[in-house]
Amino acid sequence: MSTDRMTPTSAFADDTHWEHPHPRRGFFTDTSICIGCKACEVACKEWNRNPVDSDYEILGSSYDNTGGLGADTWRHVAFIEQSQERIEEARESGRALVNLGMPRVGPPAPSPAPASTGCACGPAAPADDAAGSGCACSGPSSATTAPATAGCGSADGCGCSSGGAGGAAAGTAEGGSPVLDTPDFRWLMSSDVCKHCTHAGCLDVCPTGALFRTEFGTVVVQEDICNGCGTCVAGCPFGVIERRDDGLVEPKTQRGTPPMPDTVKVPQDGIAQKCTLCYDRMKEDQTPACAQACPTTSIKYGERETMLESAQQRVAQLHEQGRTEARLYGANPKDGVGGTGSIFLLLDEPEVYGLPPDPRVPTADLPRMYRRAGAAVLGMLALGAAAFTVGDRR
Amino acid sequence: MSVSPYDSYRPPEEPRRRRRRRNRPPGGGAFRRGGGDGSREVAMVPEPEFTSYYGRPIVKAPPWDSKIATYLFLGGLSGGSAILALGGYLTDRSALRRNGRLAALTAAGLGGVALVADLGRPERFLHMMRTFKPTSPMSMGSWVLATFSTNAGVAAAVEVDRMTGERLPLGPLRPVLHAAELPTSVAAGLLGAPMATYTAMLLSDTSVPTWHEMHGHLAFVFASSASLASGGLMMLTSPVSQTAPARFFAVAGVAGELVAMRVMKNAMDPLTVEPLEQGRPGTWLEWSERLSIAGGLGALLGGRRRWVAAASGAALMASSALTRFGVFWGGKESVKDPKYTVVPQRNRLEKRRAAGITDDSITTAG
Amino acid sequence: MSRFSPLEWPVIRQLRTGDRTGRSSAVQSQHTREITARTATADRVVQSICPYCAVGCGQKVYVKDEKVIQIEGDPDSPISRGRLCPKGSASEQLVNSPGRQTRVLYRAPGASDWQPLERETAIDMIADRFIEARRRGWQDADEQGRPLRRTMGIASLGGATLDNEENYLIKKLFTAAGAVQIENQARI
Amino acid sequence: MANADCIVIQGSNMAECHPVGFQWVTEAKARGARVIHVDPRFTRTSAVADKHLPIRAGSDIVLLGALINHVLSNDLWFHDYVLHYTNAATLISEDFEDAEDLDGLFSGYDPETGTYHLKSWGYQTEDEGEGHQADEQRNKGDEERAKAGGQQYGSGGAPVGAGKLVRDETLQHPRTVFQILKRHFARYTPEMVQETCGIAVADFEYLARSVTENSGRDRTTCFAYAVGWTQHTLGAQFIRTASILQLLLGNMGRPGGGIMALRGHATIQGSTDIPTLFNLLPGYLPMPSVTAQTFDDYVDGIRTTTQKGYWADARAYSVNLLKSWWGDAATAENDWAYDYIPRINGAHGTYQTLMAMLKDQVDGYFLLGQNPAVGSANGRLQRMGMSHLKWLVVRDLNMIESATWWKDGPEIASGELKTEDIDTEVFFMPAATHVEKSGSFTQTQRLVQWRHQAVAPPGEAQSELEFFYELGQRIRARVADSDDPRDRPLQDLTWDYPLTEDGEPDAEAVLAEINGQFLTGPRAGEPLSSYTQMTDDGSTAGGCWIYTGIYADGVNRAAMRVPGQQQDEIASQWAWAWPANRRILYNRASADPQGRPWSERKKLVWWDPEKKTWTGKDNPDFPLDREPGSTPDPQQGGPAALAGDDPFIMQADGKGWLFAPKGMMDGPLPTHYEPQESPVDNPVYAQQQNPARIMFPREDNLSAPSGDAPGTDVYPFMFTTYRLTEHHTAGGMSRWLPYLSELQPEMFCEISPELAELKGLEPYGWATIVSPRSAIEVKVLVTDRMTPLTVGGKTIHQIGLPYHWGAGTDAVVTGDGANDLLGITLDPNVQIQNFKTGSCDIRPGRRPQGAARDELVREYQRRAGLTIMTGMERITDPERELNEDPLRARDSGDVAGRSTAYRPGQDATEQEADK
Repeated sequence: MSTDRMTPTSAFADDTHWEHPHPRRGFFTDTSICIGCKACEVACKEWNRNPVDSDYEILGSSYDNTGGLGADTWRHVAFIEQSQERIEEARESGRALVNLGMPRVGPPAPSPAPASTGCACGPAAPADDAAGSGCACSGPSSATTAPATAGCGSADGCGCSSGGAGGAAAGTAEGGSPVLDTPDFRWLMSSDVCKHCTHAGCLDVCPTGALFRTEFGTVVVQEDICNGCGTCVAGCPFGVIERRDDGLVEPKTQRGTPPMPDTVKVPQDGIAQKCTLCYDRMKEDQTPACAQACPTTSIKYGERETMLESAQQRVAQLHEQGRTEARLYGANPKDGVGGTGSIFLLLDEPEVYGLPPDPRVPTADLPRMYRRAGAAVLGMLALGAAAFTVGDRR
Repeated sequence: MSVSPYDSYRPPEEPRRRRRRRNRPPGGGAFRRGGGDGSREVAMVPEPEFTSYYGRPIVKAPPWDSKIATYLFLGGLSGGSAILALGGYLTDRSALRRNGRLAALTAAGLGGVALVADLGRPERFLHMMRTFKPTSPMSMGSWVLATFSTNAGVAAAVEVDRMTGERLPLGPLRPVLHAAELPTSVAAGLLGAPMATYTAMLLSDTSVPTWHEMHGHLAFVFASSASLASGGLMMLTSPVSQTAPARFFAVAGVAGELVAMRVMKNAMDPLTVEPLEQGRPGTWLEWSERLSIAGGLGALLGGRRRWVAAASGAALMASSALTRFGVFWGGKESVKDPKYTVVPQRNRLEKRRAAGITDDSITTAG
Repeated sequence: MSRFSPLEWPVIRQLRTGDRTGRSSAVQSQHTREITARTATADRVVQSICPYCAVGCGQKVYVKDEKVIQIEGDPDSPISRGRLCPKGSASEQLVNSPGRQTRVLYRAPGASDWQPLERETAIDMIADRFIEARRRGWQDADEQGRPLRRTMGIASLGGATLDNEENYLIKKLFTAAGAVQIENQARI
Repeated sequence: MANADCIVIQGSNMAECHPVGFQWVTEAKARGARVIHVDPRFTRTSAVADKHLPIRAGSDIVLLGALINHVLSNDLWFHDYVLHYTNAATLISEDFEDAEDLDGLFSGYDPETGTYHLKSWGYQTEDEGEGHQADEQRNKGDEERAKAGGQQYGSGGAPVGAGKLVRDETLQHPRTVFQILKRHFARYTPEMVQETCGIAVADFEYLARSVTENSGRDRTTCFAYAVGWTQHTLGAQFIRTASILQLLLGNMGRPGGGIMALRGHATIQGSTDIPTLFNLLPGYLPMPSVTAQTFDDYVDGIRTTTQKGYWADARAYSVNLLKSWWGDAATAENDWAYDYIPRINGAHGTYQTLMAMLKDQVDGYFLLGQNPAVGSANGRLQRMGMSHLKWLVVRDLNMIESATWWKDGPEIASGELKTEDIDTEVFFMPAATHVEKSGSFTQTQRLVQWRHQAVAPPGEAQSELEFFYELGQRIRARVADSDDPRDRPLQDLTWDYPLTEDGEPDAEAVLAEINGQFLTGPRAGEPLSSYTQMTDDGSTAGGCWIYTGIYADGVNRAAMRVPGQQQDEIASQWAWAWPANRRILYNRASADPQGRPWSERKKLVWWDPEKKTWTGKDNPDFPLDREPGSTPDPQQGGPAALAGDDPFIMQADGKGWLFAPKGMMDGPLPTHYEPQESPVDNPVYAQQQNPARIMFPREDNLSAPSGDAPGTDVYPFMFTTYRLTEHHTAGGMSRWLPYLSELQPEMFCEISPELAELKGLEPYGWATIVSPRSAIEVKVLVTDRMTPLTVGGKTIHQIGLPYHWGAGTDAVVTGDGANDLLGITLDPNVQIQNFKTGSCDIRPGRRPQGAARDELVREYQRRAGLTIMTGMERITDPERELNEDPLRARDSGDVAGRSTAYRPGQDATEQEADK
């Protein structure tokens, strides 16, 4: 069994077989414009009728009182308060990324076109537009510095070449320098979600086929199949999926009053649960609940290729403004999970947000495990044989 | 938290509905962690510095409890017993054969019950047979367990029939059953080894840091542990006259486990070894090692004396159980602190970068 | 597993189709194949406006079997473009909330708990008390003899979450009855 | 807003309170706009802004005043705009004396009543010569208006004298508004900002640069505010200051400019347009006061026939309202049934009503979707007030605290009240949600949007429309046979509304009545399509003139829903905006005096010289055929008198008011006073607090001393209350929802690490906050987002308190209410209370329970030596401020209102009696 068959390679179609596949869908979560309103959390719970995930107590993590992703919380907004020193470090670590020979953009370009030119893109983009609004502007330099390895046609998608947005926000509007003074303080907010990995650990280790790769390239649990073995929980390198261990789906209250009789009951206790990227809505060509609700288009949804382009343009734009702390997470098809369906733009190291810095799908090591286990099996059998031959003489 | 002089006047609060929320340590800000909480035993490696999200875990532990740890032990015991039963069958050691077969079936049966009981939806245990997934050790293990149990079951049935003087109401099936004795014994014996080791893959094919770090060697540890456990069981249950192969099996297992465990720990990221060496898992593994050495020595030196053999056998079985519990719970401990996830990952990332591989990071500048 | 057909056994499907490793089409269940969004099967969709703040975001209300099954942002709205805040996103729960009251309740003077009351009776009782309070609080003129023609026995607070039409009727009725102490959140 | 080049969000936490509205800020920012957030706390808005300036709560006027000073002294104002579109060149009466001269007071202050005589603030008019005020006649109605608060003027502004105003186009005359403004704000320097607001000079310069660089022909700056401004004793003046700045910079009536009010309730705008307010009738017509005994008096109090603009037709609007309500019973002979309307003779706001309740003067109280036990200031007093009622009707979705205080309120816990002793009857009536009834909401930009009913209300729940319709039916039935004249208004009331299939009154029929119709003539029965069709002869009727046109041609325009994607950015085919579906008010100002757009980039409406009409992207807010250069005779009055460059068509002189000759109760120019409770002395003037603020000195509404007064150290910290994204006001619509409750489950406070250190407060542990009114317990969030400010040489610690929680048992999450800490002090203009600041102490641990809680509060009061007089002085330093005979203007008869506020001596005895 070769690696290639055990775990899909970068070509996404490798672990899928569909008569009529659709282009792969995904999220782009731009945390630089997240306002931490948690509309995504609520919209997600309401649509999926997930139970409340809380003891109704302050958790002691800024405004975050749901803790993290889990069986009941499929979108989770993280809140991180940082001092100036930490911002400098983030900026530095981001610069270090740029300086590596990795997919990268060039150094901040000198201030581009005058701001008054305005920007032709963005404003009227509807909420479900893949590209979202306001993010499609990038400076002229981005075309030449588009990532070489990421597989995005670097030139297209850059419909708007005005650098007005970048220049104005960074320095003074009239062609000032893009050098940023570091604020004393910042409050990071970021909406986390299932990554819908190209190589999905949960999917690989699921014994029943409850987890499957959909025709949209997402990873979904089938509630009628899962028997709650829990293997997937440990299989996920991001700690996303979890077994729901209590009850039905209507939201609980502390008062013990019986729920409204008409509340739909779906018995989903005891099975693994996670974001489905709203598989049901996607089938009807609707936007997932979280992306639909997001007030600032921090959560964008669309074909993954488009998401990737948006993400790359946005990070280039931020770098032009001197905000070198910006970086993408999950955009690289060569990473340990083959790139994620949900791409994030982060403003600090991943572990600050509770994300692993170098996740790796556990099944990547499966061939080796098979070889070693095979050797152990043979060894044990040989030992057994020896016991009754050599050992017998004693 | 009670600092007000008035607190003592408060009536006891109504207990709030408590829901177990896993992985929630008391937090206090996005803190830079300077390592452990001070109560831990001596750290093996310098404590790393990194910023976590309020100290919350990154990966999640599977929702498995001691039932699964028990199964790990029983599966090994069962697989090893089947091998010894096959040997006993082929070399005509009737007690070894009989006890091995019965042990194999009983352990597999109990283990299966433990497995099913641990499911979130036990009534759906048959879904395990729904698909055949090479990427899923649990799927492969289910197939192994099912085939192994069937074969071990037939072999055990023959044994029971024989023990009851062929009084089982088998009717015309008896000849068929007895004809199947050889093929099923061989099959059970051969499947006994994967039965004893696949659980290593089950654990290490996860993102649980300590388990995954073990993936190169855990199979050897578990195979050895299964050998010494089943050898021990036979020493305990069978007359010494027939248990020489079992003693050999056990002693080799002890040696194998000692070596494999050492090698494994050396190959792991040092930080991820920590959960195996502290707390309860650490104690268990320590005792496991002591018991296995004692049992091994007992088998080697006093295996021909019945009571020494029995005591050594029991020690070996206990050692195996402790090994499985130690590894199991050590792994579960390793998800509680994000450092076990983050630091090894950062280390390997740095290592790759140092080696000039810079194009495979999940974090990119564009 | 109830309608088990050997050909539909995923292991066989793995072999029959190209999904050899059993990770996509081969393991999809009938149930999953048939999933649809509940918004797609709603009996009707009604356009509405979010009841929380004054931004006035558009909402689409999905109704099935005379129950609200989903409320989400209305992408047609030029105000909100389909987006909603957490409160707006929770408005389905506001409608179907487990804690919502749907019975008229009455607390008698000195009573320690509620008792149920017929709505018709309640409105009649309120009308009687309204008339009585109006009478008791009536002022014909101020101290200088200038006509006031009003009652100070009745007051009201609220309106910023009510409809314009409702506020109109409230103001109209209270004014005609001579009640002037009418206030709402606009001043709070 | 998306068109702005710079957005200053001040006094609002926009991203948290209006996340969806904030998308336009995000979009403007993506286009390159600079976003600056000025707020005491670093909030989620600050997190995505370009810069956050921490400010001491309540010092906004100093910051804005300094910006005005910066603009004026550096000649950065928009000359063409200011000269033509504002009253900068107008001369003010020579009796006027500024706060500069009187160290904090304006001329005309009456220390006895705590109110101003408005006379000396008037324009100077030509006909009567210098030194005379305009038109005494017009001032008659002022007294009651002052009592009721300036909000009466609504969008109309106040009438000013007619006649030719004296202008000096060179702006050099010392009594021009421009020069007065210059002198008035000279004191507001960057150093004063640092001293008062705690904002560093460099930060102020950044703000000033951002605002001024992004204003002018080509660029616009937008201000956004919310309750952070209104809920102060200076609320209305905060907004005035921003208006002055925006007028000087030419940012009013233009795309991407203006001052945006961000309001917290679905139709809080609608509930003032069609008001459930004591002092207003629909369409901002004032509630008749006792002095306006005849209809003519009433109408003259609203307008002069010769004033410019649309308010000149107030008579027609009033007649139409009366015709709508009393139909055929309203005739020219009986003054259109004007006498059917009750008269007000002072403020009858919710806090005055509360005082009346406490004196057992109110029998019955309706709470309609409102939770004053949690949401109003001094929650304890609110609950105590309700316990004095005979009956209470609570209409809500959930069992709110205001419906259950008699069994689980804090006063029951403390033993102050005993359930069995409370004789209040309580009716809980379940209400219908927004999807269970049809009707319209008016959102913050005056857009009226229709909601269609989706389902029937569950159980016994019903809409307010149905409830009040039925209640009205039954009340009318009970008085049907009465011959008491006081019942005539009820008997003659038009109260026949068609019912829908479900038996509910048809909301659309009510909307049609609001819109109005022709009663006689060839078009009888047809809906009106514009308020210009309204007549004062009884041939038309319409319930709210500003809404006329919403039902034009019998079509419910509020229900128009052409998708936004199919329209331009103005989206005029989505719902309907009053007046006349106009999206940007005063948009004539978006073109220069000659009618050309100020710039291509900021083009909105303009004069089309070919077609001789105003045209553009928006519906022009101006007489369509009025040429830019025309100068009609101002004596004509009404819209006809508007000159071609009078864009502010609702103001009596057609100009934007830099100086408010009328309409404000506490000064024609904004002036900084300290909040009711402040840790510092007013750095700007000797006068400490707003001298015209409305106070309620009571034993249970005590104030902490301010500045250096003894006892200040007992309550050394400031608190400010606010909302969170996850909850809605008093929680009636959020704390019962598990999904929202889990997001912010517990009452907490936000404090700086420095304060935590100082007081030994443990992160996420408990703390008790004590104010002169109450003590509450909260969880502690220690965060760098709170910054201690250095003000007046002192370190000021601010404590942030969300106010969504209340003590009860029914909600999913409960907690102590922050509003219990607040005292009641009101803004004199709009009677909105100060919610934003107060003095307190904070201590570790939970609060005591039961009676011990009150004991703790009293112990603090004793230590601070509080009396009901503390902080209640009107004039801080009479010697410095009242350098002339304070009563000199008294004989003029032009007295601005005698409020229900405290007067020394008198209320003190009342107070005794209360106890």
